Amino acid sequence: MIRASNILRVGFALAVWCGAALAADPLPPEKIGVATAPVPTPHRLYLTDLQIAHITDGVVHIVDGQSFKYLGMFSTGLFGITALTSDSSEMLVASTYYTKRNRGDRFDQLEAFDTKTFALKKEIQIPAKHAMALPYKGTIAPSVDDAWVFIQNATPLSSVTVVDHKAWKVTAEIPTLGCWIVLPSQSNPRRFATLCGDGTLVTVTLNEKGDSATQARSEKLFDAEKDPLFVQGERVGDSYYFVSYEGNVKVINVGGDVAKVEDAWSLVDDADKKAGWKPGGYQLQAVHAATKRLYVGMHDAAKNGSHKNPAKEIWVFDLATKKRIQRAPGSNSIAMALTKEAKPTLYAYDGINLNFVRYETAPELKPVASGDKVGDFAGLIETH
Amino acid sequence: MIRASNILRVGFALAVWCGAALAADPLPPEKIGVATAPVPTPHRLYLTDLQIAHITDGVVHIVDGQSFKYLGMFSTGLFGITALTSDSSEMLVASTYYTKRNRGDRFDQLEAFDTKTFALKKEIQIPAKHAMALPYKGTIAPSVDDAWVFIQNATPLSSVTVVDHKAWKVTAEIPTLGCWIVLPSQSNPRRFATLCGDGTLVTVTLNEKGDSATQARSEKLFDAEKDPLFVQGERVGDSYYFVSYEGNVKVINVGGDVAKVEDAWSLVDDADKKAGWKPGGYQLQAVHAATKRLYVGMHDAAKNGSHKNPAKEIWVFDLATKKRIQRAPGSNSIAMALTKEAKPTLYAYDGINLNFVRYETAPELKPVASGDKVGDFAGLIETH
Amino acid sequence: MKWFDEFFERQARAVAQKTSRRSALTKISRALVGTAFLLPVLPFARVAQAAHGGGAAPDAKLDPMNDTHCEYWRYCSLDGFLCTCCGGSVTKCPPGSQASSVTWIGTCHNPDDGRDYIVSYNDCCGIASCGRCFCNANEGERPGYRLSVHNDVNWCMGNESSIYHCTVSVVLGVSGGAG
Amino acid sequence: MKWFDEFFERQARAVAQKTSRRSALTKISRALVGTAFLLPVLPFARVAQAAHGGGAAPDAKLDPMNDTHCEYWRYCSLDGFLCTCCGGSVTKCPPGSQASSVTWIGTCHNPDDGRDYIVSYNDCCGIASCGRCFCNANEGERPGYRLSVHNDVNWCMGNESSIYHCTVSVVLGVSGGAG
Repeated sequence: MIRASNILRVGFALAVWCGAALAADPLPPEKIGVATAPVPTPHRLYLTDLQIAHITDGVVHIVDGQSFKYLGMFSTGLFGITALTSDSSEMLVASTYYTKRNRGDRFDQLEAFDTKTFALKKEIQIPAKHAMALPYKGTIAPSVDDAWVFIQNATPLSSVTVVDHKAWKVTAEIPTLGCWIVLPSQSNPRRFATLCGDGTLVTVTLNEKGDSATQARSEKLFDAEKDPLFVQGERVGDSYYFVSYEGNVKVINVGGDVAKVEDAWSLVDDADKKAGWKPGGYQLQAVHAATKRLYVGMHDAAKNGSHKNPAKEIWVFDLATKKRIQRAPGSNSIAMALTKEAKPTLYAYDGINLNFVRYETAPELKPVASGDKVGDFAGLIETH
Repeated sequence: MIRASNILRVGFALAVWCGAALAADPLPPEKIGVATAPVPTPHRLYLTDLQIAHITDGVVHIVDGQSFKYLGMFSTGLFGITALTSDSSEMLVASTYYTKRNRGDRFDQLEAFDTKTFALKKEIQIPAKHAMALPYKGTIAPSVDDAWVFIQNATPLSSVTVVDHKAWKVTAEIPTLGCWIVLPSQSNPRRFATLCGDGTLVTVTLNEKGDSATQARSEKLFDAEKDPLFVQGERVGDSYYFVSYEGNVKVINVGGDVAKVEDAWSLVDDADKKAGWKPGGYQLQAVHAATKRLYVGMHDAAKNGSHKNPAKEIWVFDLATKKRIQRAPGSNSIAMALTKEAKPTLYAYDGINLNFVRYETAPELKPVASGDKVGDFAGLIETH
Repeated sequence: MKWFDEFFERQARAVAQKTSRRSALTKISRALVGTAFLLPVLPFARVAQAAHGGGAAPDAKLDPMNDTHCEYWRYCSLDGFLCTCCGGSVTKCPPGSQASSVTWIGTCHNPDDGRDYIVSYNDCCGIASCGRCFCNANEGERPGYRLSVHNDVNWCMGNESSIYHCTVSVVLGVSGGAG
Repeated sequence: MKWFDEFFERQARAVAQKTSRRSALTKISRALVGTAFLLPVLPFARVAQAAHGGGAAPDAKLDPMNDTHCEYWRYCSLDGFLCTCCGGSVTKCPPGSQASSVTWIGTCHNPDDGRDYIVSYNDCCGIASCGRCFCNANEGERPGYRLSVHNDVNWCMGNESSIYHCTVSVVLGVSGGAG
């Protein structure tokens, strides 16, 4: 009886309100709804946040870099690793679930969130081995044509799960013992390379079905002991630009059967070395192919263990001349990414103030604006 | 081959270390282990933390009130509601799960954590209706003899799930429409009362098997409109001490078939009223039966909506004379609890600094020490 | 006005489901003096805010017409994250979330037109906690035995996923027809 | 010495499982100067700490023998929550959690005896993140292709529950037999 009488009462009250509305123009009754995601721009930023203090509750924050307005989020769960598809239409997430939240049976999934609607588009179970890693670029990666998704595994033994993106099924698990990070090739979408602990790269080439692969190990291309490469590679065609702990650039081509070094040079001169300037951060550099620019987060007085320090400065190099052409304030950057534009904007993530800083890149690199705090334990930016 | 050779290498290295150990007394190799939970004392504090910014990751923090040392935690998940058993041997938690963390199929569980070992002792599925409420006392409650566990439900329709604690099975779901909070009786462990929106209390009496119940509604015992009772009731025998928004005490006996008011008086005199002193907080009062003391968190300049404000002062009342006998600093208390001792200690949780404050209660109430920050969105203290 | 009819029916059902009294619709007058809420950055500021709210001097930055601040007039009984800071708006849930099927209700004074309005606080559900712009206001808020005006429960409770994300504030109408 | 034999075998297996090189056991000298880490309260302080660590003046409060502070000597490559703040100890996981079956390794200088020690950083697993005393030190830390000396992965990965809670620091022995 309670229900019926209340409906009458509510109905009466609403009728009264409606009468009032006509008489004196109060605010009209409103309808609740769900917002439509805004049309993406090149300045839309995706920030992957591990949330270490609440490890099962990872997210990707979606922010408009022009207004720094918060647009929404994707839930990524326990050590979710993330990558935009090459066409930016989906955010790919590999994550781990337990049937009882923190316990029970483990299962892993690859999930695709629609960047147009922010809704979960599709999901598929994958081998329960996905690398529970901080969000480094290349822990998960689409092929350049988005036909394949490559997912780093660690049990801690390394392997790579291959997913046919169109058929949306797992086709293979490729053992890559002692190697880490997927580096897709541009010229051959069924090929990727991976960095190995002995200083070699292993190049994996899948067959057409993606269910078997050949592997070829390069010569030793870097010294993993004395001058390790940061795993954050910036791709231009088939070439990946890496920087090393000691401040050397190495350009490695992954287009062929076997990876090879194309070029190598140093970011630091004798004076820089004396002051201890070295690269540091998580996503610590960015490359823009058209304008031939390399941006690297640097800190001075570097010492054993400072290689993840926030940037004191961001150094700008001309890839043609291999010369430093500018030093800009570092904004405590621990992650940075360029917009995919002919005249790019650089976005840095300040690891101390936990906010985005926008830099114009021309005529020279310059911080121009910063947003409010976003994220708690974030380390990877992607631009739409 | 890698594995075998490494085992040899590690073996060799360890042999070398052992040699060194004998020669010059370096630190010996250590063994990893899991700590044993300390023996509980009356000063062990359990703090239920909803973690609203990470709603699936709720916890109970366990802290030693004497040293303020952090002892461990229980995971309580999504809006887990909690209660110590009457013998303090278990922390009971009713929580909600989804098969895919944030989505999928919902199921609810009652879980019992062992306060001796901090391990999950047992779990059972319960109707998927548990009240997703802030951690108010009485959202879940054991009977005084620990034979039964009563769990508040909300769909939002109210009901109470009854669990046979020894048999560890659900025996009934009792509809309690429009009512909220379980108030177990001492004299009859199969009886509880609940506060209803029309100002009555409904008394529920279970049969011996706990699978059916009779209900009796009291007369109107309080004015839910003009002077609502805070739901935090402090039990002495069959009597619950409540305070109201306007600062009145109401003592309600739930021992009989029908609840009745035993006593009622005011916390505030005319001068207090003029200054706007009113009770406020979440777990806003505590009663000590042996010493006949009531402690209430109070704030002045109260206004509509200030009833959850942290305490500016804690007022002490003598239950025999119904007089205020002391005003002590409030420590921004939003929750407080007494140790279960003949000469009790009061612990308050500072809702602004997010730490515990210890008060001696004799010869008078006085804050004597405070701990480090613990918790993010906590609102309920229990003492062992 | 089809949307309005549907809206009316849905709200009436929702209200009927969760209250056994007409209390939800009772006009509760709003004290304007001293309602200067801080804009909290962290969740625990809910209490800091509540504390400072008591008798704090009005602050010029606290604009009752700014819907990303706690002191926005509609938020007088809102306990949660503002959807306006989470990718939604005052009345719209962020993309990818779902509006709650049941709600609690407040009565808030609009300083712009001098009227008191019934506001429905719908939680938005199904994605991880937003964690931004936490507010905790409690005008007219009552304990759980008056569930329809209680804000210390998860109003995503009736949804397919009851994961709480943020809260919107939807005007249902003028309070008690007094506007 | 049965416990030691078991320990030896278990550690040897664990190390063998996760590294393809002897690098884990390579002595990495520890720079003592300027290793003044702050004691962070919030997770994001990992980076603040890292930033301030660079060239900061020594602080009397930063005691390398206090095991609830980031600058405790064993924590030279620890990235996570200190179990000493979570109900455990330097070598023991908090009650109710499980020690990780695989680990990463650091080489840390003990100022008390002047020796460098191999330290195994075991994560403790199976209960929600502790969230207290976050530290991020990276001496000798290497990228994921040297997984056994990499601290940006979840070393609970091999456990029945891989939920990360906190990290302990277990002395395996003197580095390179040089002690």
